[in-house]
Amino acid sequence: MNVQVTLSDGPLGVSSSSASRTVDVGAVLVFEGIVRADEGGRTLRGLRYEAYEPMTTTMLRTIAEQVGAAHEALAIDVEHSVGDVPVGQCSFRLTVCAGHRKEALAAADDFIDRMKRDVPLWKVPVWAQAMENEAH
Amino acid sequence: MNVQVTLSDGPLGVSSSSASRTVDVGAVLVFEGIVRADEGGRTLRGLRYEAYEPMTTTMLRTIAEQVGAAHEALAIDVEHSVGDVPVGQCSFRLTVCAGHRKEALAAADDFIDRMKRDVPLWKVPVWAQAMENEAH
Amino acid sequence: MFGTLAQELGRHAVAVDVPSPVTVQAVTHALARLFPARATLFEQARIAINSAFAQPDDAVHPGDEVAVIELVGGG
Amino acid sequence: MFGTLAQELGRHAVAVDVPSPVTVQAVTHALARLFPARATLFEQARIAINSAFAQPDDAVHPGDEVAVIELVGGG
Repeated sequence: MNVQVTLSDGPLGVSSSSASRTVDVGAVLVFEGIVRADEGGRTLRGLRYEAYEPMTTTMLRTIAEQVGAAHEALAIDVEHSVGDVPVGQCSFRLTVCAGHRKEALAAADDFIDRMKRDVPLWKVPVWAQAMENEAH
Repeated sequence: MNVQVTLSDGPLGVSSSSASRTVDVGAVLVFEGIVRADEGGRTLRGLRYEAYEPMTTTMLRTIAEQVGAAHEALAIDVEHSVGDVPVGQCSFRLTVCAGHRKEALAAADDFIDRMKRDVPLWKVPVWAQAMENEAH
Repeated sequence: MFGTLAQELGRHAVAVDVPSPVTVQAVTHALARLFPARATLFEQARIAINSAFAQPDDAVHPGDEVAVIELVGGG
Repeated sequence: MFGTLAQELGRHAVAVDVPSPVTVQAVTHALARLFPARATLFEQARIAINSAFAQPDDAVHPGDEVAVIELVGGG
């Protein structure tokens, strides 16, 4: 199985995934996480992502390899932002190539669960109104 | 919720989805179905897709609306090929915009289940060796 | 009829004689008799009349388009 | 320390005095005493030594980088 992990500064641009499309690939799933404006009723300007390298990349790769093997995926590409990502922009992109749909969907779901639990990646809210807290 | 359905002749090109990315969209899922070479041990040259219009488009739209409402999706785009699609090419693309990942993944899974069961879309194998059958 | 079923039977359309009043079930019975090797498929087939799924007891009128929506599988 | 925890405590790094032999658990205890408002978080925190998750009884050696991997959530 082919795994690629890329951390890049700021929002992710259009898909640069070169996930290998071998003759066995019957399903390609691309999942994008977009920064939303609303966070518990307050309005965000964006999120600032912090990584802890090299552990972040190592963990993303390890999880991709484990999840990919468990679900018989053929390739997994992981792209994640570090630093500031404004609302409406893409901070995370997961590309899974598999033989069939069920494998691709299950691999994506498991990968994201494990990423959110185990990968040293933090998001710090950047509020639209920095003074809002004091005004309340 | 915004739903778009497009049937087009031959393989689907690169994504032309204009699924609306409103401020509430936190997850964008793109699923592509690719024609595989192997079909029960025999080698395909491609698949020929048959639709039954206008029922095919109507059913795709109805299912997208129902599945989207059930999973609180914000937009669903469906693109499907009719006619010949060679091995390795994309015949189906589903784009789901939702608030969160779980909704997007569940909507995609349900939509594809229902499409395969209820939508008048047929695939006819085009074998790599047309004479193979006689040679056995 | 469509897809591999149409390919197998060598035709997309077929005419069957059905005594009136004509129902969906009467049409599937007639198709089952016409193609005995596929009788079970036709007996259990989902039928669309004028592009909408129909029930076994639904009436079929002159000029209606009756379609056998079986062996589907997009994607 | 990272993310909102670092923001809340106003620092990414902190020095704590721990009697030897130094274990992961001794470090988390010391952090809990230093930041009593976050004592529970530090007592239960997952700790990485030199970029790999460690167990409570693992030894911490001079020069090791100890990281608190809490409140994560990529995506």
